[in-house]
Amino acid sequence: MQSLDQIFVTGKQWLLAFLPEALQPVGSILLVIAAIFGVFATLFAVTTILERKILGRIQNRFGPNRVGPFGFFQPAADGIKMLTKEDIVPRDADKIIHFLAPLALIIPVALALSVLPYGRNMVPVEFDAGLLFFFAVGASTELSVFMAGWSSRNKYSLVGAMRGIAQMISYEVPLVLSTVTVIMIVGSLSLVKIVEAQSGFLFGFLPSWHVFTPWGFAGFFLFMIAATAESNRSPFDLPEAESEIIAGYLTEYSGFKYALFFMGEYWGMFAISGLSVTLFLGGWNAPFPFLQFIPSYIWFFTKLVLIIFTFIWLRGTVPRLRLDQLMSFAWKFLLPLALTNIVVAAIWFFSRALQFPGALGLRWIFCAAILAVSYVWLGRGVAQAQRAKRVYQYAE
Amino acid sequence: MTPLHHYLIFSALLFSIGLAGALTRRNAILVLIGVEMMLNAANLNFIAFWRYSAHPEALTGVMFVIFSIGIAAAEAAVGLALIIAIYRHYKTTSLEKVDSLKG
Amino acid sequence: MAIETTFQPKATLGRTAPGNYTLLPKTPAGAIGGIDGTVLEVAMGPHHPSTHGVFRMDVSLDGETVVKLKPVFGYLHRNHEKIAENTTYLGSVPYTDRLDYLCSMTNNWAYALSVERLAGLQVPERAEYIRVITAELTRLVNHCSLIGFLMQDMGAMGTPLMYAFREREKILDLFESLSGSRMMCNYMRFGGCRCELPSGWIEQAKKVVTSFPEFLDHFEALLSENEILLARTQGVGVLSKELAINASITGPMLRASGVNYDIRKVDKYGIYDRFSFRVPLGEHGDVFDRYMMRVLEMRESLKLLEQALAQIPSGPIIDPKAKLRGFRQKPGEAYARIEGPKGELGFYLISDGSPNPYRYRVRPPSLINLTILEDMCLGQTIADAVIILGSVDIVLGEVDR
Amino acid sequence: MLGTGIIKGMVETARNFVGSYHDPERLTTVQYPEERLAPKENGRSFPFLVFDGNDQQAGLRCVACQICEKECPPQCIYINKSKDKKPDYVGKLQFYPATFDIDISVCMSCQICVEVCPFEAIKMDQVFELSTSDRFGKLLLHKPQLAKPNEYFHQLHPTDANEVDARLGEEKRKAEAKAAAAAAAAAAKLAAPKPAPDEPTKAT
Amino acid sequence: MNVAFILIAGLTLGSAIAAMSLRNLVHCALCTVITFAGLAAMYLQLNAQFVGFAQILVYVGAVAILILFAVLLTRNSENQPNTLLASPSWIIGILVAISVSGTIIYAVVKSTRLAQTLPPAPEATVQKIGEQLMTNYVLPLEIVALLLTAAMIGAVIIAMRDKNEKEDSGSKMITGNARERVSQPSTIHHPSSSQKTTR
Repeated sequence: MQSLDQIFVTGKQWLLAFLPEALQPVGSILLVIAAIFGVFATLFAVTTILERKILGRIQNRFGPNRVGPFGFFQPAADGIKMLTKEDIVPRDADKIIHFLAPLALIIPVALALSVLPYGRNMVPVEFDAGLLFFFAVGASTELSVFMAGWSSRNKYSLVGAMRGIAQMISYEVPLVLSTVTVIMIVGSLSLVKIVEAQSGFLFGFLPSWHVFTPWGFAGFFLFMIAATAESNRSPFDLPEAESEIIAGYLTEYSGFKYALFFMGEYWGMFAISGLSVTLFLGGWNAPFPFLQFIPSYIWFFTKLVLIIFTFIWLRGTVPRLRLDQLMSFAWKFLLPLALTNIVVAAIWFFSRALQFPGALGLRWIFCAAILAVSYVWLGRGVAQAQRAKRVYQYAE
Repeated sequence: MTPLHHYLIFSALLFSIGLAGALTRRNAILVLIGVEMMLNAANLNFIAFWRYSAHPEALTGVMFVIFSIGIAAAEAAVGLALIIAIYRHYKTTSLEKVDSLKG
Repeated sequence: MAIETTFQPKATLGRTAPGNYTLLPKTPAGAIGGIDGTVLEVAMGPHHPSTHGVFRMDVSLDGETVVKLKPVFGYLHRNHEKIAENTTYLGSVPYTDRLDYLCSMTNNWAYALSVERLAGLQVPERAEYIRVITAELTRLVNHCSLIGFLMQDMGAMGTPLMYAFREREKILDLFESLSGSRMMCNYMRFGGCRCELPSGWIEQAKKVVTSFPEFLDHFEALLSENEILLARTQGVGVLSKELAINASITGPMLRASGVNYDIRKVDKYGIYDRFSFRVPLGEHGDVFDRYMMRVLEMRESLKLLEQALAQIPSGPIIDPKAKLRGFRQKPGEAYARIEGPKGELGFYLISDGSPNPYRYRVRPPSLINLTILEDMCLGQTIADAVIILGSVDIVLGEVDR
Repeated sequence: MLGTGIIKGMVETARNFVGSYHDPERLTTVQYPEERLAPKENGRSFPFLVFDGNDQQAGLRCVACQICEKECPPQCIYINKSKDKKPDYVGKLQFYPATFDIDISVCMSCQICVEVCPFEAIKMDQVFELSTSDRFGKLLLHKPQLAKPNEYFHQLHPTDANEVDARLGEEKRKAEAKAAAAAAAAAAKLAAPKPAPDEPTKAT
Repeated sequence: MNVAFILIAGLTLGSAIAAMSLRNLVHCALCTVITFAGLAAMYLQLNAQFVGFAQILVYVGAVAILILFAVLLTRNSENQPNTLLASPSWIIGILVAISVSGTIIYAVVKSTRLAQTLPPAPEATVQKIGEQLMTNYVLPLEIVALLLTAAMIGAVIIAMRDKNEKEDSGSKMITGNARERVSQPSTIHHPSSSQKTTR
């Protein structure tokens, strides 16, 4: 079992042994890059087809089922179509920036993917401040949105880019603040250490993941909402709202550049989902002790796919928010709740000293109560417009 | 290994580019960019001196740069807000045209 | 509203492209306004995903706020009225299908009613019942798909639309087995209906009608309490009672503003006075009320359908005096209106004794409800303008004719 | 509480997601080229001409009265009347269409030609897979393409066809009886010295 | 001399020159981003991980976006008329810059007191930085926090649009339209015995 768990690590070392000593670091980096691109390009392809199938089933349709068995070669067909499409650049566009924008998205996102621990001893680049690195490169994806929107010289693109930047900047605040709790409890910015802190089992069978603590659950909830907004997924897909602004900043993109953008957005979603798995869902840890024989990376990707499924499910259900509602939701609801959560995490952290029997339950109830009360109270503030249930009259 | 004075020369060049820009360009935003660039050049000096110092565990250079980055962010925010306010009033961001104290 | 008749090409740089067209000057960097407090002028349409066909909204935006909105229609103009004036009375019936292509049955009925008024034909009782049944089924079809489209405009990824269409298909199946066509029914004739109900049709219709409330419950569970939908629709696109009356808005839109005006109750055309049904009234006149009006009206229509399907008598389905071939009328005029799913649908006919009407005029609810669009959209955001347009419930075939 | 409505909605979509795997009521899609819906008896696509017997030229019911050409709202029917006459199903001499074309790229499937036809000669087909690369030639159907046997009509619209056949059979029977009576009268006339005038034929 | 250093330095200086000399302001701002990112790479080279990431987070993620917003918000400043290179201000500016850089470089090259050896990589972990921030530098930290808050509020107040100005333009636009259509409402009277139902 140990060998299966470490098969990729040993495999990499075995491959590197063929190289001369001097080239081994370079070879290692290249291998990692190839692995990340290979794995996530495949996951991207699988996710596109799964998304369409799941959305289809939610809408009582079959979804694509014509190319290959159950339509599973549809991504290949789409890829070929994208590659062979004409690459149209508007005449008035700023051609260089128009060309660079998809790259400016895909590079930071690939960088962000490279710091996540995918399994035991399986982290491509281990940084002491991995979380900070993740947010630093994540913040620079906004530039690509701006570049795409501005360089297209299209009004819809510009409006979409402005929406996108405003949304991403606003939601970065609750995103970062909700992770502060994890940093406080674990005491490290290193993603590997954060995962290790979640290994082990409470009472011998309950996973000690962060999501099973009050602050962790609230943090996960906040993080996922902010992550939905950061990755431009419904109901926060305003920058690409097709019923309002065609395709937002992607309006003037076609062919391969569009495919790159598309892939970049999905990779961003994977990256941020992977981060939430790492921070709150125990990373590559198995949920139960008797399931530990399954290799760690399988657990990571299972959790990742579950989160992606939730994204798709949500997308199939809800309509889109409006820009001002989106903003007030971020600033009036998520931000105060995230700050409350930090206080709760501090209470949790310092009440560790309590050691009498039942202390855990008491801490749990106290912290959960604070969060629940503030959730209800803040939620009422956000949704005060529709408090009054409407009553309709009938005329005979 | 890169010797220390290479970093210093590099930062001097960056500083002078920022200075030249701040002195020659008329647009307020570009002047601000030039100032930011000079600030960054100075930050690089701090880091380089910290790295090559005999007692790097004191973290003085790093601390200074962290505060400097924080203050630069504040400076940029206020500076750009001022530029926007001036633009609303004068309908220009050219520093040469913004020359009267009285609105 | 001044109509721009002459198109003046912008000054060109004198360059010509390889083809035979002249290039407009390049957009200078930053020529697109809209961010620095200047007004951004966007032409939404005629090919825009959410204009329900070929319709254009010339919108001026201050940031995201609409400060000016000019609806431009006519892209789908097909000369319907002029064609009808050159076609026989019978030949116009299939053209009325194509006015509001979601509700061909009600269009047929309104036209048939005006010809009957012109010719003084008596509709047999069974035909009246069939008309009520098909018209109310049409109302279900229309309201169902309208809510679906509205949610689509709101960005709900087509899920409500697909559910609505799943139910709509059942009703369209009924229409197909009755009239031979799913959407272009061409079923009603002046003096009655074209053909007898196929065997088992009533039972099938009863099955659809009894299963519909369950669908509506699930549909409402999906939508009516959704916080995002409430936030998006409540207080958006408010149309005051006075403005609605003065702009002669009709249909669910008028009732959403709280005016009790339903032609089924006012005119009691056909046999609507025999059924007990209620007219839901809104209060705020916003998009949410318009959405709820449709849901509540569907429930009332279902009650009506139950009664009609239970009471339908046997008998002839067309007035024996009605003549299809070579139908001519003595000179005269007639106007008949019905409560279509979208509002008051009327046909005005003048006969000069020839086989063709001398004058033929449609009073399309879509067009008249659309005229108030700007007043509802001003001060709202662009995203609201889209759903306000969606809540008006237009079909461009009827707007442009 | 904030979020309950969304959770309710998500439960609803989850029900549909699961239901679409086992509930045929939910997954109503018909996968067209492999699966087909049974055609409805009243279904209509484009008109065709009915002929009796085996010879589509001789058995064609159409007598080129051109009523459908006049009544057709989009005016997609083009008829040229023949110079000569041929006997119809009751044996009466009638004109026949020398050419009968329908431009189905213009036709809007409204069925008005069927309603106005006094001879039950034009009926609605149910074929719909008519796509072609030739926009003008292939979509202009001529008489040989339009003429379909009465059995085909029976296949498509059995109720209507039986009714029509009964009526036509009745007419034919009457006409034959009349002809027999006339023949008997003629025979009687031949036998008797006084000649009887021929009764003029009336079109129904 | 390190290849990576030359590459990063060249890219950074090149983009800095471009940022200061290009005509389109958006291009300038985007080149500034490259400069900032290059500096972050320099910090990483110097084992200052935290500072490097903070540089990207603050400069690329925030300041650059702010600059871009400012460029777009001040629209007609986007395109500058081409100023001649020979104009006096250009010459003076470049002369000053050259003399400043010349002086510094001369001093650097001539200096003998500069460390010539690279000491072993220091441990600048986040934990240590945090400890320092909470102990030795706690007062500066508080002051920076205060400064940032003040700057944020100040920036918002400065950039807020004049209320009167906005209301004027807004009302003008709206009254220009068909609001006046609401005149005397004609009344429709129908029997409306109403009945309440909870929905």
